[in-house]
Amino acid sequence: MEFIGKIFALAIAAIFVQNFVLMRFLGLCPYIGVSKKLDSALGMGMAVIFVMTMASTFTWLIQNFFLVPWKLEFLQTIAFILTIASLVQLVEMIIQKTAPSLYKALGVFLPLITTNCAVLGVAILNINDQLNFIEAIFNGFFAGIGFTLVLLLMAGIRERLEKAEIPACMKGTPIAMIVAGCMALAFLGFSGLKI
Amino acid sequence: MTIIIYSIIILGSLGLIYGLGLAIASRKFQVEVDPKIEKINEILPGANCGACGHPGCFAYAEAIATQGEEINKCAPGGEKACKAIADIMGLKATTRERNIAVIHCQSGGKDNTLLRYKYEGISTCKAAVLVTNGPNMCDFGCVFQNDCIAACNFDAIHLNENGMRIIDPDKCTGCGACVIACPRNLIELVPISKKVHILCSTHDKGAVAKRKCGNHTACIGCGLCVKKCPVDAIEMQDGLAVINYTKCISCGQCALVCPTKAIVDPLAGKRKKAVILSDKCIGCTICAKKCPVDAISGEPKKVHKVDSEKCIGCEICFEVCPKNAIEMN
Amino acid sequence: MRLFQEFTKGFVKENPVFVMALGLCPTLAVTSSVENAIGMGMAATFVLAFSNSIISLIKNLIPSKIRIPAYIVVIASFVTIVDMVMNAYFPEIHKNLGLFIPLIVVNCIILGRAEAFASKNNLLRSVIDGLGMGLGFTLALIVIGSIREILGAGQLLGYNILPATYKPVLVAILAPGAFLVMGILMGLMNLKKNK
Amino acid sequence: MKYYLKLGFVLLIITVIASGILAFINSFTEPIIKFNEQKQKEEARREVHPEAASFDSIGTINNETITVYAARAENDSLIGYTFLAVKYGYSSDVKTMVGLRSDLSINKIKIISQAETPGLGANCTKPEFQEKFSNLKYDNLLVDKDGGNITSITGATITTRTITNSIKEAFDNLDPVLKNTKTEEVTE
Repeated sequence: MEFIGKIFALAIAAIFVQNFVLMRFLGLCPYIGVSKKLDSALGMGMAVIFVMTMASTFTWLIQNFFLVPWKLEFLQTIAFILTIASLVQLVEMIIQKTAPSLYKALGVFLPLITTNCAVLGVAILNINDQLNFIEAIFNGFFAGIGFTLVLLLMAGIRERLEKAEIPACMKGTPIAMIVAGCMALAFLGFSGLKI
Repeated sequence: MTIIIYSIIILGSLGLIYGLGLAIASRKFQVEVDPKIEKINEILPGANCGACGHPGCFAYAEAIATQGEEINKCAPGGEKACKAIADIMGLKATTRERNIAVIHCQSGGKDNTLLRYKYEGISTCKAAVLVTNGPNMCDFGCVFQNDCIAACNFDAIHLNENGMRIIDPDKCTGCGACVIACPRNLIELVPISKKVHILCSTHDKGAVAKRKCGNHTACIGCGLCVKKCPVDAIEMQDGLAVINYTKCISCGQCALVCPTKAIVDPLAGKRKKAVILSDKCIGCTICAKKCPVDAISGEPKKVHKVDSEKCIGCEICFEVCPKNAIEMN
Repeated sequence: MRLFQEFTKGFVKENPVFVMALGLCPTLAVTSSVENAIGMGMAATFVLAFSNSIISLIKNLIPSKIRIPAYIVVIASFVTIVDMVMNAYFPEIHKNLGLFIPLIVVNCIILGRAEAFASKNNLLRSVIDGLGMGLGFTLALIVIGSIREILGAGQLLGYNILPATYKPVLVAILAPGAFLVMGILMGLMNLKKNK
Repeated sequence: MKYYLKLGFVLLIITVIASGILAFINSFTEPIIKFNEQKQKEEARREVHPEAASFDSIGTINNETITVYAARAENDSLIGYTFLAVKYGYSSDVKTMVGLRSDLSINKIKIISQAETPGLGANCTKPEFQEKFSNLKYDNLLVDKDGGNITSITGATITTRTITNSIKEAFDNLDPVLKNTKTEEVTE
């Protein structure tokens, strides 16, 4: 039972309390870039969840079976990002071959994910917080959901913003930043929450 | 020292595994994408505007390479793209004239629209038209909420000081986004060489139309232009004169006779008259046959002459003359 | 002189942060104080300049299929060097920047400049461009950092410059403040450009 | 086949060169980093026990999470104990270095690392708050809200309670470790 509690605590932390986009400032470039339309945001969200979960799994294995036994922690950054880049390129090829229709909806986002700070961020955080293997996978998964949740909220708001009366100089990214600021204020309310 | 060796072994093996993995994967998961599609896709501007009728450039490229789609349908790409695709596909590039958008309405500005009520709802034409069929008196006129400007992703439509929508011919790529966006279907894609347009779309009866139009330039369906047109390019459709641009030679005669100035001819008065150069003319009589107003006279094999009163400056003879013996001045 | 223009274009005209909206993750996260901002800016400039130069040298040796992993290994090694040096010689700044030094690897500016610029130009041009972009990035960080530090803590570089009666606007230091300050700055930048 | 080797080989070379350089530089910076960490810990301990000359670890408690050090003056007489208490506060782990006198009353405490909300929880690093804990005994380690006499920082009760509890938790099972030092003292 205690295990489920820990996972639930991880979920609340990754999605609300320490949301990856609004509180930890990770994954902002795609967050501002892709959130113009709801369907592209959903596509990006799914791709990010998938890649984050895979990345958390592989990077945890590499850290604890390759780097730690030979005391090569300083290689952590290079090993992780190499894994993530190759993983994304591999996933892109597999999806392009096996599910062309999914690739059409998702394809354009995959190369974008390699430069997404959130993926590498969650990989490193899994190690810094000394999570075990199962927790690392769940943390990656919930971080992805947190990212997607905020991305969808943002896409919804920005679609309505198109019709709103905004001064010319604020159109586009500036107003997106202000909206993100308000959302961050709202998420600040969660920070006292502790399971 | 051992740390350096360990790190080289570990990272080296990681690099090797990923290198081999990607190489094998790229071979095994080789998707036979026709290289032609990729090359064509690179040439297309990538605006995904849909002017070619396909959802996005990649789909159009695929259609060209696999279903033998026409290669000149890319409006934003224009001739440049068309020629490049032709080289790839090995076809002859049939150049097609560039289209630009024309708004068939002269009201819709601040001081040339009669309003039934002051509209303060959602500022889009689609919404305005839903409310008692638009705020302006004329049921066919422009509701001036600028959906066309919002739709244009080439920034070709701007508002002038009176709030009228002006289309910039250089920027307009004829992608047709505004045609779809206008709920009143006022916008039509017209070849750029055709200058004369009927800028009204009302099907109301003459007197009613004139009264409702803020600009008083409504088409009252009198039919004078139909009779006057030398090439019969205008026809009456349910009380509204409509130009058939394939026949139209932009001679501007219709604009002269239109009683309410519904037809606008930007070249009025600026047209030049045709003059036949006696030394070059070989009397082949092609110009005489082609002239819509029979302004050219002369026997075969003899030097021909142009009657400058009759000549309407449509430049057809100038274009067809094989010896370019005709000058416009 | 063309090269000088190449160098200064990164400052205002093509400022990576304000104009191109790249590298937002570190920009918002690290600018809670000017000292951290300078630290991150210098680290990023170092990595940018060196990785651009190396990439422009080896660009034609690498087959296109593994272009991204190869570039990433080069960038990651420079980032690890910076991480180690900073950890050894500037421990407090390293502690403040914390997670965001390894994240320089996935910083959109660096991979973006490497892909877009360094892989197409010779050594000198790409180093100049790297330095220009890096300093432009640092400039932006310092601007945002100073605003947030003055508003949020009434201090600049640790010295309080505002009278003690000034009640610091705490939100400027927190996450929402970063978004709002960034949004307003981008708006002003557009205003200046449109005029 | 050649295509596979070419790709794999190129990546291999790059990673080998990169890792070689990194390992080489690491051999320089590693000792310095270790030294810095050690020095920082040493300083923190010296701060809570200014008069102590040396510290030697005498055991670990709370299933090895906290190591307890005995603070000894020059003549090796026992002055007190120090340990590092860690607990998750409002939004981050709060690490507190605690210095106890030999009669188990708190000599001084010092917050070493925290990332609580700036301006609220973060004020716990201020000396006037840390002095409140000086010469408190185990039983009056209670925050004012829970009936104790430690006045919590304005707007940061959670942080204050975390620090207090982290010290209290260490106290609870300090006895087994102290026992063997006591006996050691007796045997001396």
